[in-house]
Amino acid sequence: MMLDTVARATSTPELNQPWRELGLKEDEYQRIREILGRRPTSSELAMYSVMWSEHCSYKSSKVHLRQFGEKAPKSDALLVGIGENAGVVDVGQGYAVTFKVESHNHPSFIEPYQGAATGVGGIVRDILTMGARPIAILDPLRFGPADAADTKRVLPGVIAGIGGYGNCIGVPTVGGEVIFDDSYSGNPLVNALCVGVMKHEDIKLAKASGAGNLVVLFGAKTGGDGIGGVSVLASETFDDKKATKRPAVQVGDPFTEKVLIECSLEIFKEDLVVGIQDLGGAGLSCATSELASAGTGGMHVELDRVPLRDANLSPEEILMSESQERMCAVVPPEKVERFMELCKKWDVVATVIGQVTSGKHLEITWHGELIVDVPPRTVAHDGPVYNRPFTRPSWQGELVANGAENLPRPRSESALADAILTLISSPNISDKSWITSQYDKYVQGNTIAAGPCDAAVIRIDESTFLGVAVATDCNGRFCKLDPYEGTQLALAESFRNVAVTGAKPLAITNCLNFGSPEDAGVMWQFAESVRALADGALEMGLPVTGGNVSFYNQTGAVAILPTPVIGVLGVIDDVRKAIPYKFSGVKELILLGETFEEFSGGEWAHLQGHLGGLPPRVDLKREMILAQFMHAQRDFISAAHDLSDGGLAVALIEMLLHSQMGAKISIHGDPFTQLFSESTGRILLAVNPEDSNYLVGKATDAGITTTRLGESGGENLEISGVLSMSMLHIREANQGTIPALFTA
Amino acid sequence: MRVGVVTFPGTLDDHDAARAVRFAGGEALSLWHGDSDLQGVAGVILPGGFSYGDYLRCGAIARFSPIMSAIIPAAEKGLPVLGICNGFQVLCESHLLPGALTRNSELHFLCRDQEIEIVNNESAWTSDFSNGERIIIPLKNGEGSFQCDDRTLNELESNNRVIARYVGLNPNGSRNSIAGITNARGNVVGVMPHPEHAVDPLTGPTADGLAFFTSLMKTRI
Amino acid sequence: MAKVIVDVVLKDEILDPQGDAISRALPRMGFTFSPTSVRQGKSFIITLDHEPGSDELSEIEKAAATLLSNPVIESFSIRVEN
Amino acid sequence: MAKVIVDVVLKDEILDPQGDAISRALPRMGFTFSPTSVRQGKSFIITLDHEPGSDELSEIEKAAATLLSNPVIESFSIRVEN
Ligand SMILES: Nc1ncnc2c1ncn2[C@@H]1O[C@H](COP(=O)(O)OP(=O)(O)O)[C@@H](O)[C@H]1O
Ligand SMILES: [Mg+2]
Repeated sequence: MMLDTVARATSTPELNQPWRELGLKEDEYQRIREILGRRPTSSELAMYSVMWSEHCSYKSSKVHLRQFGEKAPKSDALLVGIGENAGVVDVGQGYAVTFKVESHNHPSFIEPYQGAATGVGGIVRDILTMGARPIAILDPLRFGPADAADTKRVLPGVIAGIGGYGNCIGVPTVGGEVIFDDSYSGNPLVNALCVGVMKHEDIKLAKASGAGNLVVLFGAKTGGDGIGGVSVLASETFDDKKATKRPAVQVGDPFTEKVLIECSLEIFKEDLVVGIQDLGGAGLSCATSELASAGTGGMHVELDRVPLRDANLSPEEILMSESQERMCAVVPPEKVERFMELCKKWDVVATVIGQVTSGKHLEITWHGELIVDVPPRTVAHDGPVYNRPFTRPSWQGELVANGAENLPRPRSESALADAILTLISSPNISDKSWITSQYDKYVQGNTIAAGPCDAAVIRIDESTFLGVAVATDCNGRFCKLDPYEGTQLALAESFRNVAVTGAKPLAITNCLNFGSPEDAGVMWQFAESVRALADGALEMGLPVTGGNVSFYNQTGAVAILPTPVIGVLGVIDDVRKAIPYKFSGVKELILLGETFEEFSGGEWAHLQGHLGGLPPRVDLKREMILAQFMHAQRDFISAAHDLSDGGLAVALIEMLLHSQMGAKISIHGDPFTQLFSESTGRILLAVNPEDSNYLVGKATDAGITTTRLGESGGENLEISGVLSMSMLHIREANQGTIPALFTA
Repeated sequence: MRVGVVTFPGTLDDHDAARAVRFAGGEALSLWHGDSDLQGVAGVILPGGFSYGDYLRCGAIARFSPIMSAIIPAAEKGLPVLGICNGFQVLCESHLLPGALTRNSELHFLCRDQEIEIVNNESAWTSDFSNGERIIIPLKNGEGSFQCDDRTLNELESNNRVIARYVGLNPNGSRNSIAGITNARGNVVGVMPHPEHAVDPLTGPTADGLAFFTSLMKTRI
Repeated sequence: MAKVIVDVVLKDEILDPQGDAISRALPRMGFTFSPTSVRQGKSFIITLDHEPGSDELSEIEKAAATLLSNPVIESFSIRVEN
Repeated sequence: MAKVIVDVVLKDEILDPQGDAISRALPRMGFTFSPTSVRQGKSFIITLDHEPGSDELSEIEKAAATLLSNPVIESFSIRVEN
């Protein structure tokens, strides 16, 4: 096939191009022609089409995401904000921490193991790119019903893939979520969050500046991974059905990533790069155009220098390839020799593929012929922006009118006990250690707390005991009932999970998983969700440091529950003071916060097959008061656990199971409400009996409602006048479910 | 006492092993897979991880590295060597220890706090335990099932070369619940669970693993 | 008695990091034969106490296509040994 | 061009949990053929751009015996395909 050079594009302006097959709209194609003043070459068309895709350009979400900047609270902690690969916050003592979540939903549905594995690989490289050592992974996951045949295919593969990659690169997987719901049947969610740590002076940015600096590609060789549709460009004519079939499935090589991490960190330590970018979605197209666009604009790349795994790749395919475990660095010429030495030490393939120029264009040649000549900003940053229509769906009113508060409630001792057993053995609530035990939580030797617990706690300095706490959360049912409240509830819960460790919450990240933006109802959910998060972040004084948007999560016309996963990161000055999740010995159990009749969207209602009504009311100010209290009183709290899915019944049982304890408590008012309500802003504490008066006094001073529940001890859960159940029985019910469903 | 900690590409627990040596009062010296100079260390630790990606078989490619060609003859002459997890696999592949580590019987990676019983406190790496002592340290691997033929198993058992066994449910299908073994001389030890992750209760389940490293400090070479 | 062997290999276009690692290890270990590629596959050795009939073989083929291989990234072939 | 295939199998006396898991899964998935055993092996497909000479084959055999298989638990065989 004839090479489509810039010269050829100029001389054959009317050549028919497969822009539609590549997902471009007619007006988008026309805009490209206007920008270039000619038709694009096939390589340029490939670059624009993929960089202007929803995934890379955020064309439907941009207008909403702007609120994170516009409403941003003043934060001294924010060192690098939205726009870079991941945001960076100051955690003190000269340390900076970066964290971000990303989705790999669709690939994980097609090939669960590799989809999840490469999802982890991708987010870890984003963190590494900032100059940081990756120190923890969290994996918020959503699957179809636990007993569905396809869940048996998807879940074990996803878990093995996350473990297979994370364990092998030596980053502990320490938290996340596993939630089952019908709406995810044909569209599981595989989100991955990574946390990294660095010194302030080691922060790296993705920009190519300084004419004469060299562009170096390093890591794995480039193969035909993930270029699917673009291969039409490599065929004789784009309607030639013989187009080479390229694998849409990317395969991860965690060993190469591990070596890339160590090699990159040594390169950073010697200050050998002026800019760096990982190769993720859209591969070299994205890396070169973003680096150039964020710099001074000029870059020259000799594409034929790219080391290939498959010698038959066309230039268009090389530009598009999503082969994993690759990075692109901008290196001053005098430092390139040392750069290459370090790559050699780690046996990492590294190749100079071009240089920064003083011009304004990104020029790419293939064996000396010019095939790309574009202003890089137009590719990377000035993509289309859509103001998509959004309207509250017509069914929303009916949905919220039908609250779970009206369902018949269990009243008798046996009915309440049954409800408890059903709840704690249900797939969403039941023990997940079959899953978490497939993850290495000990590697790096800094794990203070890892799932199952509210937030993972990781030490970042061995001598000062500085550390961070991280959690992710989202109840998609709450978000369906009210995307605004639901999103703030997710923020509140994630925040509270960090707060119960005694950490000071510092920053927010998010992964917004929604259906099709072309559906006005879904777009409304999205718009409400972003508005809620921006408002909530402002109210709490926490910056949103980055995130990810995943649209088109639906099966046919049916969208998933709106699932804005919110991650919160906090700092702990001394991890030895982190409040644990389990305790030993006899403790007094105290509930902080108020309980209302709030069941809609909750776990109990879900088990009745009910979804309707309004979610619990959220009060972010109260959450902040609770957090301040937890931090201030951490020396007097033996253990703490936040109340969420399944209310007090579940929180209490989880805490007792982990502490291998029973308890004798009493509750006042309607037992069902006390046990199953999912009112937010509540925390269960275990405290030494001699400290309880003091603590209750302090809480009252802070305006926090307290309820003294009773004491731990014994082998039963006794709720006086209500029920008594054996903890052994409870444990069996809680632990049996997941292994029974998923053991091969 | 200077103890070498080997780093292969893909090694993960080298920092933890070095930390454990320091906690035990020793000095940790990093040894690079591509070097063949042992720099006069008094003992060597092969830490856990996925050396060379563990592609092919765990430990198979690491065995042929320059550092192993220095370690193998030194170990045969009595240098104390401790292989943890992947290090144990490398020792088996190098034939310094018999048997092999294969896929866990449950077929997936397993990370948990594991109780083991020290059944031989005469090796260079277990002398600071008492016989029959039960400890809890992390177990984390996908291929930790100790396998060998009956003759080898007999030899190990009758010569008191099993140093530790899993207590309770066998976590991975290892023959005779073997968690660790030693060579005939007692200087080379392989153990599947991770003592280096149990030297500080802040970050591990216990500090029970420390005695592996203090044992070496007391060993007369 | 017969053995039905199902050989499963990664499709050519799928990255095989294990095979690549072996390719790289060979020269380091002093082997001089130089393959254009090394790929790692799996095999399943199914032992039967009789010669398999054509019904059985087609069942095995179905098992190979569903349980034993992952059609998204792998292909398989079947051979019978006596 | 030729392919030299090294087939590696676990020795009979060594436990093969993967093979056992497949044996157990087959009837659950509705397959009716009943093997006396299923064992999982590995294969290495070495592609050469020429017919291998006898020197090369003996080198490959050496690689199979040292690197590609572990004699403690595995045995191997070699076949050549054109
Ligand atoms: N939902 C969101 N909230 C905040 N920032 C977002 C969100 N989605 C994307 N971003 C930001 O937009 C930028 C581009 O994102 P993305 O293209 O996913 O980055 P990358 O290619 O490095 O993964 C990043 O800085 C990212 O943090
Ligand atoms: Mg990035």
